[in-house]
Amino acid sequence: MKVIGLLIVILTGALLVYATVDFPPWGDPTSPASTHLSPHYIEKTMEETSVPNIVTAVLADYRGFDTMFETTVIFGAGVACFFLLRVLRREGPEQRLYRHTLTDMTIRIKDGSKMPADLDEFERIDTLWTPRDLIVTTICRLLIPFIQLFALYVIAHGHHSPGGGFQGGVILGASIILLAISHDMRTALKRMREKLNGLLCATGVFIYAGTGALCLLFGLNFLDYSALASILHVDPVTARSHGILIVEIGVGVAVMATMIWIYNNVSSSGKYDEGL
Amino acid sequence: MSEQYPALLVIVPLISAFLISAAGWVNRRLCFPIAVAALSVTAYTSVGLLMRVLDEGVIIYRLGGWPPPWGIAYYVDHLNGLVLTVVAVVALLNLIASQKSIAQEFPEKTGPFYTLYVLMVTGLLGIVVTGDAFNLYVLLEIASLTGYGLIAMGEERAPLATLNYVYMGTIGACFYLLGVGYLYIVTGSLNMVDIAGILPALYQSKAVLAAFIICMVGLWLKMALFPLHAWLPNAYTFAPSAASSLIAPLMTKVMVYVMIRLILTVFTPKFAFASLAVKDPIVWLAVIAIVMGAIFALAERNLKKMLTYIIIAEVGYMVGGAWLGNRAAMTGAILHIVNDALMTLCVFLVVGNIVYKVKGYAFEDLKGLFRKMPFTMGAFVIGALSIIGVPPTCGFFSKWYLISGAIQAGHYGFMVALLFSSLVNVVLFFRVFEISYYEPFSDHHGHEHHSQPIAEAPLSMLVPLMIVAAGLVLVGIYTGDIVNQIIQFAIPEALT
Amino acid sequence: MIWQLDLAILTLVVITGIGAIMVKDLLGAAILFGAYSFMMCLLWSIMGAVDVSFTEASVGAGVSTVFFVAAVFRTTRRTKD
Amino acid sequence: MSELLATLVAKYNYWIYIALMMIGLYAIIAKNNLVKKIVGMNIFQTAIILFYVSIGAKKGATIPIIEHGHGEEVHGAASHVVHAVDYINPLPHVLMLTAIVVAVATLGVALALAVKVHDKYKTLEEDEILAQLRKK
Repeated sequence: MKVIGLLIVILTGALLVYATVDFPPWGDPTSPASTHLSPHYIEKTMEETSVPNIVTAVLADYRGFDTMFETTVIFGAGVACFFLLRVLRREGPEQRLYRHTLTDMTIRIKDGSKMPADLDEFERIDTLWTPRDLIVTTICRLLIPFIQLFALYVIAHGHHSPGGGFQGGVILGASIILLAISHDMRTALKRMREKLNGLLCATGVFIYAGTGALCLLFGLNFLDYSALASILHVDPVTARSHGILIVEIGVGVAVMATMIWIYNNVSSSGKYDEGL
Repeated sequence: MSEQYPALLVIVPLISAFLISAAGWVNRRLCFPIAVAALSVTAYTSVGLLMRVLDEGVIIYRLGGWPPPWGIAYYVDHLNGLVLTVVAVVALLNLIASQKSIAQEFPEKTGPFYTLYVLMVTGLLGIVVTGDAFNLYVLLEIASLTGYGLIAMGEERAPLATLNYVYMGTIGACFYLLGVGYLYIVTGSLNMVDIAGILPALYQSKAVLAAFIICMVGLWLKMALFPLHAWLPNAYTFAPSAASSLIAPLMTKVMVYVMIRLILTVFTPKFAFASLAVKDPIVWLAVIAIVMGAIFALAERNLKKMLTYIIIAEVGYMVGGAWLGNRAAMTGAILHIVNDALMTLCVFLVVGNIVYKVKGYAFEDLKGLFRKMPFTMGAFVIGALSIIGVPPTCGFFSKWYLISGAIQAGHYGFMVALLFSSLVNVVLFFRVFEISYYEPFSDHHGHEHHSQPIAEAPLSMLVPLMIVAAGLVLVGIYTGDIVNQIIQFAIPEALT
Repeated sequence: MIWQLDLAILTLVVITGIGAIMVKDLLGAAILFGAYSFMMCLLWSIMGAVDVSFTEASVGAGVSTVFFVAAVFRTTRRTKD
Repeated sequence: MSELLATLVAKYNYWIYIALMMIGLYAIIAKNNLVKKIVGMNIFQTAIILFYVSIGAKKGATIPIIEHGHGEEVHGAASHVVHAVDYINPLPHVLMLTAIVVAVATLGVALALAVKVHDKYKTLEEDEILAQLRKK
């Protein structure tokens, strides 16, 4: 296998090197890529969409259709991970372990027995001894709100600075993942239930596709945000800018939910226990 | 509303996928009706689009209202109008047929299954309808990712087979993306028509040549042309039956469509057939694919796996036909996309019915099935005759066009390979007929868990199967119309 | 653009890339892959692709690495090559 | 000789991308461990992203965010005329944002599959799994 692999790699590499000779030099302002399509985007973006960040404008408006499917890819991956890994039915007798938070004692409950009455003092664990890291949990608890605030800023400020729905959504998702890593996954699941997560995931992409479909209902083409001008009471160009913001929010919600969903399923192999 | 059809075609299944996903959390019984409704609308839309194309010619739809080279545009012409209809109809029929087997195989996960199913159909339709090279990549990834999910929920060995598919599929898709990048760096455009307009001045460029080769290799990986086929048999065999009867008829065929689209629209026949000296080697590669597919199929003692090797041989037919470089062979290749999708659907639905009732698909499981499941096996006979290429069924006509194209091109190797593989198919299918007709039904191979005797499959599985079987004959009878009214206009005048 | 910095990062990208597939420990491979992604992200921000490098910093170096670590914890660190 | 050197220097980003891509491709084909293959797959995808970003680069241009875009400035009557040569080509960046997302989605599914394979065979080495399958 190694020899075949090496052979294929050398052949492909040779083809690529051979073709690279004909490329325009790196960073050449007169190359076809820089002169054919992109000048239109750079020069017209402000007029046509009033969004200073050209990447955001092209991403969510000129090529908004690509981005919708990009979000759908993420959604599909989330559903696929859930479909593949989630264990909905447990087999065999189950024993549960609880830890008394004050004394660190672990109690074991056989299958069919009742849980301890006052759950506040007990937390559920999966192995007989799970280390507790007070410093890590406290610091993460302090950090998470700031991470989320930053994520919201990134989503909202995508028009003027680098960022947008996708990056912001990933950061939002990462904050919940951080909670799941630093505490355990049950704590994170209390904040973000599985059902809510699955619904948010579908809702986010639905916001995107729904905005596009709304434009259809107003008689313009799919994703032509200028149709939203009549309900937003602004002129068509500003409507495009607002439309971009709406779909960015949709992307953010979908991406956040999916990142958490994939992490939950992979890190617990679908059992939704304490995770890492 | 009909001017919005190209958008609706993709949007309706897409939005319904989110609704199904939400319904999966709220009320699981809603999933199936939503999916059927969405795919019915899609099928209706695609037929409507095909009719409009027949009347008015090419339809261009601007997404977001931006003019084509800057925004993304959908182009519907005769070629993809036909393929769209096939994809939508096959997906709808298979969905109705496999409701029972889905409920049997994943009682708790029907929601995600239907979500992935509808998303995959969205991806396939989008691949066919789009006119933007990069948009095609994104949709290709949707179709493949959902496909991985669907396949991996099959039998015990399915996850490993799927993981291999993931590696190969990702290399394939990335190669396609790289090829698009090479085209972008020399033309500066991503729109297929726009690229085709700029390319003639660059036919001598090494980058264009490399782009062409890389794109083709990527697509061959995705469609499992012979030396790159290793992922296909296991992945399709171990997939759940509802998934394999969606993916086996459509995925490889849509990839062949993309290849033909690249040859005809982006690179144009002039570059692909005249400027490059790769025509003959590729046809020989297809010849090897056909022969090897047939030989591997002969070695199998397992119905589903045997069929997967037949798919590999059929891919060889279409690649060879597309690369013979004349009108008759190209007609044969395009017609074969339609026919092969229907034939593969027919035989895989039969396998689905057998798995539903017998819980197995090895040759021993087939004993005496003609008496137990007469309608299913009757449909299997029609599907088999069509794959062999017996006249009233459609398989004969596409083979006829392919062979006459091979004679016209003077490529007798391809002709011999076609005849050889038809002969092998005769042997393969008559062996199956013999086992399932003459050998008595035996219940001693460890299927004690089903107590009731094996009977015909339920009506909801039989009716779609019968429609497909009838469709095979009907498409065969109306082949002349399909060729004269649709395919003839799909091939540019330049190709003679 | 400072070409010395550029060259150093390019070298580091290749080294971490090779390291990620050579190291005989999957957790190490995951962390090296994170380093690789981060170097890549620096490279892109040098080239002016701020949005892409932002995304790569959050996705490639952030979430992807977490996914890898999660999967390695759920499976095994052992690897023969 | 100096001509060759000039080509090498003028396109050094492209050479690096080819090297990285070959590393990834080799890992996918030749490595034995399933997770190592996934790492290779990601390196492969990142290399393609590097290639696209290199296409977009433009000497003497700045990042694709229009200056003076803030404030009450009315569109259409922009006091500031924007010249294409001043800004880097944004299109490849847009495409690559999409490609990164696709890469992470593929990664998620691939890792889920790897976890599933490990649950079944208790190993991630391809040859050991094949040996187990042959024994059955």
